[in-house]
Amino acid sequence: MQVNENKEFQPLIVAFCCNWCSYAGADLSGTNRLNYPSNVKIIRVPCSCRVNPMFILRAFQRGADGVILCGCHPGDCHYTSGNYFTRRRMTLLFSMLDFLGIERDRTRVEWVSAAEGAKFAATMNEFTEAVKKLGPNRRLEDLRCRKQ
Amino acid sequence: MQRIGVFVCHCGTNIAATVDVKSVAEALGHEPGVVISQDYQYMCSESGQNLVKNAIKEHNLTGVVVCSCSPRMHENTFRKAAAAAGLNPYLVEIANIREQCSWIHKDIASATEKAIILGKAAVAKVHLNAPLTAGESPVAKRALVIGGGIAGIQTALDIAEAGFEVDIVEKNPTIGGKMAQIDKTFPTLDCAACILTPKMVEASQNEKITIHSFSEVTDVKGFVGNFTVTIKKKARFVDETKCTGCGLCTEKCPMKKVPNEFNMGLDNRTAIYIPFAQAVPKVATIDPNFCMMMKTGKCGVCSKVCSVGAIDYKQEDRFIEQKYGAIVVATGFNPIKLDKYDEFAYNQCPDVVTSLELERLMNAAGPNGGTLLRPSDKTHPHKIVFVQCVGSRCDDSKGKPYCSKICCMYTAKHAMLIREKYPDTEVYVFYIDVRTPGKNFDEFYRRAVEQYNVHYIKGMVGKVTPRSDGKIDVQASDLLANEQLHIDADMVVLAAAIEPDKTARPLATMLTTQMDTNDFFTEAHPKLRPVESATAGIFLSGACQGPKDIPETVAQASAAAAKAIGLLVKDSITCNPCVAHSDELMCNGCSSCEKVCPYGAITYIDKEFKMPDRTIAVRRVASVNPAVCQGCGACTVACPSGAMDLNGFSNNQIMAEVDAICK
Amino acid sequence: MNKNLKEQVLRSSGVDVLKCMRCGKCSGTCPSYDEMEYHPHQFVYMVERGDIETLMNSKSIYKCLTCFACVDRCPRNVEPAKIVEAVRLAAIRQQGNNHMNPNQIPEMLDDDLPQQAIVTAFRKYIK
Amino acid sequence: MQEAMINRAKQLLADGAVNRVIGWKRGEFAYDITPAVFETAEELEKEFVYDDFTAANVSKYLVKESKKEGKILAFLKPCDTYSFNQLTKEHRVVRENVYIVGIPGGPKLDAEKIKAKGITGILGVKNENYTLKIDTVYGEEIMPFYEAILDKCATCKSKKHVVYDELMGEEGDVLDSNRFDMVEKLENMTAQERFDFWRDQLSKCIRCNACRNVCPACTCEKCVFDNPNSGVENKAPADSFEENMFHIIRAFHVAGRCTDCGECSRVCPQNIPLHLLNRKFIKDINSLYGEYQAGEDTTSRAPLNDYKQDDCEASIVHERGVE
Repeated sequence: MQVNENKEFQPLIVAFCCNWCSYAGADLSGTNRLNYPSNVKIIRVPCSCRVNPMFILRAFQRGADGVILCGCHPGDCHYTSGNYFTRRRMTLLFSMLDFLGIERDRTRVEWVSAAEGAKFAATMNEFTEAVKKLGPNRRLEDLRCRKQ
Repeated sequence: MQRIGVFVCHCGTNIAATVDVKSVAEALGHEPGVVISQDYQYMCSESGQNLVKNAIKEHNLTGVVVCSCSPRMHENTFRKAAAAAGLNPYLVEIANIREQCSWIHKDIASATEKAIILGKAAVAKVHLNAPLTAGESPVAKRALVIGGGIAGIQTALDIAEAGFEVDIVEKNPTIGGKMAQIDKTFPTLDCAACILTPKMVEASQNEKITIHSFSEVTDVKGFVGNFTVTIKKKARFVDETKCTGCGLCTEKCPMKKVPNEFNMGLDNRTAIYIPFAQAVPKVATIDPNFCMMMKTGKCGVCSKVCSVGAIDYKQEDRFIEQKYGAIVVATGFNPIKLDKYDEFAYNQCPDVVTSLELERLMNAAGPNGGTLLRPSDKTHPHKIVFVQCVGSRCDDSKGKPYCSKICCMYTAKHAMLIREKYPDTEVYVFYIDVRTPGKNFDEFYRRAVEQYNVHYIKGMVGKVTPRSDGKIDVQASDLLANEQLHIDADMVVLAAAIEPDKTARPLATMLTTQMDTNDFFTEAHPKLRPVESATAGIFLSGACQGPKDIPETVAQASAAAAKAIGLLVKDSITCNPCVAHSDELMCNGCSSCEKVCPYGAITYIDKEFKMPDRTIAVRRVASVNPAVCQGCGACTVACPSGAMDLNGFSNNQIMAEVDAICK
Repeated sequence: MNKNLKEQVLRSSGVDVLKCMRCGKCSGTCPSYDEMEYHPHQFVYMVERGDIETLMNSKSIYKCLTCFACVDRCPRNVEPAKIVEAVRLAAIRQQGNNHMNPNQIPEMLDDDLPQQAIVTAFRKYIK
Repeated sequence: MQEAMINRAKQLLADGAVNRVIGWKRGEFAYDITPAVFETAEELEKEFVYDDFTAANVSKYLVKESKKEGKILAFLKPCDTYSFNQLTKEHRVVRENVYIVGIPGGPKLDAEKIKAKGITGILGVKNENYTLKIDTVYGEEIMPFYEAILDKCATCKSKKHVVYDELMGEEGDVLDSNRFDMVEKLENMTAQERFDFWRDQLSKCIRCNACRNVCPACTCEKCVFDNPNSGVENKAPADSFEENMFHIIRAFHVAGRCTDCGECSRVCPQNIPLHLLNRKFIKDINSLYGEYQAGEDTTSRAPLNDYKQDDCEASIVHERGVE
């Protein structure tokens, strides 16, 4: 990442958060001043089921080191069933990425409710640590997109 | 050519203390298409909004990015401001640099850098925003109230008063809820039945109100203004339309050993029963678990004595479907089970009771006809110990982490009533804190101490041991005297914590509303929208949202009713324009999108297309009903060709954000 | 107030004294209450205040039976018994000498003394 | 077989039951058999071919053909019927406009495997007791029949026709195939080994789009990768797009819809085992969400358009197999 180029490796994390639960959970962790690394960048989507596998691959291609998808807990989806579809899609996609030899810790799905600000921060800290251990994403990166 | 304005908010020091707002504005000013980039103290203030409005007019902006607090906070504010200045409100994007940046990071350099990146992502997205116009959808002029306690009754009465049809769904045979079980109410000590039962009757007689007692909501479909709800009318084996509530059947029923839930199991009822004298509807119900006729096929006494022929042993559950514009949840609370608190001997000793049981023991319609007697030997207790906070404010697995709010007051009430009626009785109250915020509440508690000589002891009971002589040894600490006490009590009353009703969780799932970790419904905003859920058209009334006493419950019930009425008076509501739409030229008509749509918003039509070779081809293509679509986006991913896309969160927009963040 | 001592007690006990809501249930439940100069809830509060030396010099630290009733019943999961144990440990460590010496044992033995009491005594008095 | 098929086709044309026939004809070489539409008995007599090289799945052609005027006769092998059913389910073909004659399937031959033996100038083949007699411009050559069959036929999943109007020859059964063996073998490698394997394979991709164009599940009116408005348009193999996006998304788009007909690998000029990606999805779906065979029927819900409340969490990927 760009901030501490000379210091230790800081992974770039893209977090897709559903508007109703996880984005609100992220807001709550802000309201409660719970820290997590600034390399985590959140993209708001209406529901986790809006996240197309293409977005995830695109993020990796452009240099993200980890992608995490957050949605309402199963059964609590604002749209009733969106996260159930997400769960199947992401299970299969992550399994495929694993099959292609991509480090499995670079991807994750986590259910974070609007009340779980603490969980959101903890999840982001944990995930960042896990990705940090893996080092920079090289396997899915498009080298031409690399920053100079 | 895009002309984008960027507005960076300081939010006082909330943002400006950790994010260098000037450099954010400076950096975003260099982004492609950005023609003006400014920072300001409070962008959401009137002068801040004017700044945005003026810039839109002055620079003829085609898009606006506000770097400020969460879009959940002020997206609407800025959209309205843009609309007022003549810019389509959906050309506004918010970069969340407060909740997701300044509040979580301490280092100014990295927080500023992140704020710039978030701003860039918003700019990249706004480049691709399209002006959207909201459609309208009609509102069904009928409300559903789930739960028939005082909250539900009050809400229903208020909505009916405004002239709208209301249905109350109550799972028990009668409405009335917990308040019907309560003896007196604090801080005025008037009798609960005297103020509740007239309201119950009013509800039953109001022609706008339909009461579905002994019923449950089993399915909810649709969305604000257009809910379709399935209600299960459980078989009560008595024809509601015929039963006159004369009660002869309940007198004659030979099965008289059924624990009476209305009296907290402190006495018995018959297998066919009317919960209490003022029940509404006053209709008998057969409990099939105990009815001899239902279990063995031999008896039928009730059927024989019923002069109107209302008994129907073959009755089955019925399902009715109804359309509603608004739904009010009023599912209420229950005291927690005390099985896990061995130290209070609740399961070992009948003279250790919960406060709600004490209400019944003291109630004129209760098991002892209003005389306070020990359940074990029916003698008059001379020393009564009250224990506060049993299961409330607990950080362990046994109890609840929150304060149950009502216990301090009702314990003072109980103590006072006992001292009033039986001046020879000594009353001890063990408290951790006495919490009496409320009009005339502290005065009430002080009266218990000063006028009625109730012994309030700061400390907690550690152990309750029933003794062989019938007394109960209460071991407790007196923190102010710094000593350990042993009281030989005749009765111990536990102020059990309250929890949301168990039906609330599955209901929340059906309604797609959020709950907190304690299963209380979450309000849309803790301060500004306390009676609305985050799901449009679903309102919250009473203790389902959090512990509440009666005055508060009634106030909130009326507030929820006002919100529901505000919705029902509209003939139509503005829809969310961020809905899916399908590009017919690319649509395969494969039905994948239809399969994942939770609202049935997608249908297929056969459409003629002019082909390049001038022939006409008919193809099956998807068509989205924008009034029904809620904009989740499930279809967009199910669609392999990318024909299905979502307004406001299009593939290109999200991809642009990804690119901006990863650059 | 001795900050290092407080740190040490908090660390070795693993207890978060700030969770205490001062209900006194620990003292209400304590079977050794009358033997003690300072009671379980006071232990928690005094550790929070950093007043640890007073506790260390009190006989109360040896009166706790380690029955864990307070731990079991504390509504806030504060675990007062662990605090008492930690203070006791601090006292012993600081004094640097053991309260009991193996040589003393033979003369202490009598038929009525359960062996487990000696084991417990060693655990308590020797560190 | 070929003779019987031509006769039946002529009969149906003469009856007016159909006005066209989709079958195959010979291309440049003997092993180069491609789908073709015939409208007259003469055309059938002259060009219709059905031999051991006839492997192409014609069901995808019916997407367009079934929308034309009149009824078309289609000869479908067992594996093709699965594809056809799947297309019916997705409303891509008009079932009423197709008269399906089920014909026995493979195993079919892979010309590449014959060439790999150094046999060139192939003019024709004959299977005599599982010895392949190959007639070449240089004379006759011999090789064991089973060494020349297509990979997809070696792991055949079913000899049963799941849809037909009439059947020629004997009906077969769903087979117990070992089609997931290779997927399993890969799963048991380390992540690095898997990565190396797939980089080695996928980097060969020249983006000829043959896999996409032959795939009966890839029937989009316009592919996202061809659409300049999709944001992921990419038409030439200029970077690692194929490895990192194209093949992953293509496999994902057909997940739960792919019938495992194996055409993608058959037509790949670079011999990339693309069917393994699809099979990985099929294997995962079978093990995580219950056995599912796309195309087996026309009513069941595709696994990705369905869910159960107690489905496994995505973290299951982290918990199983080899890191």
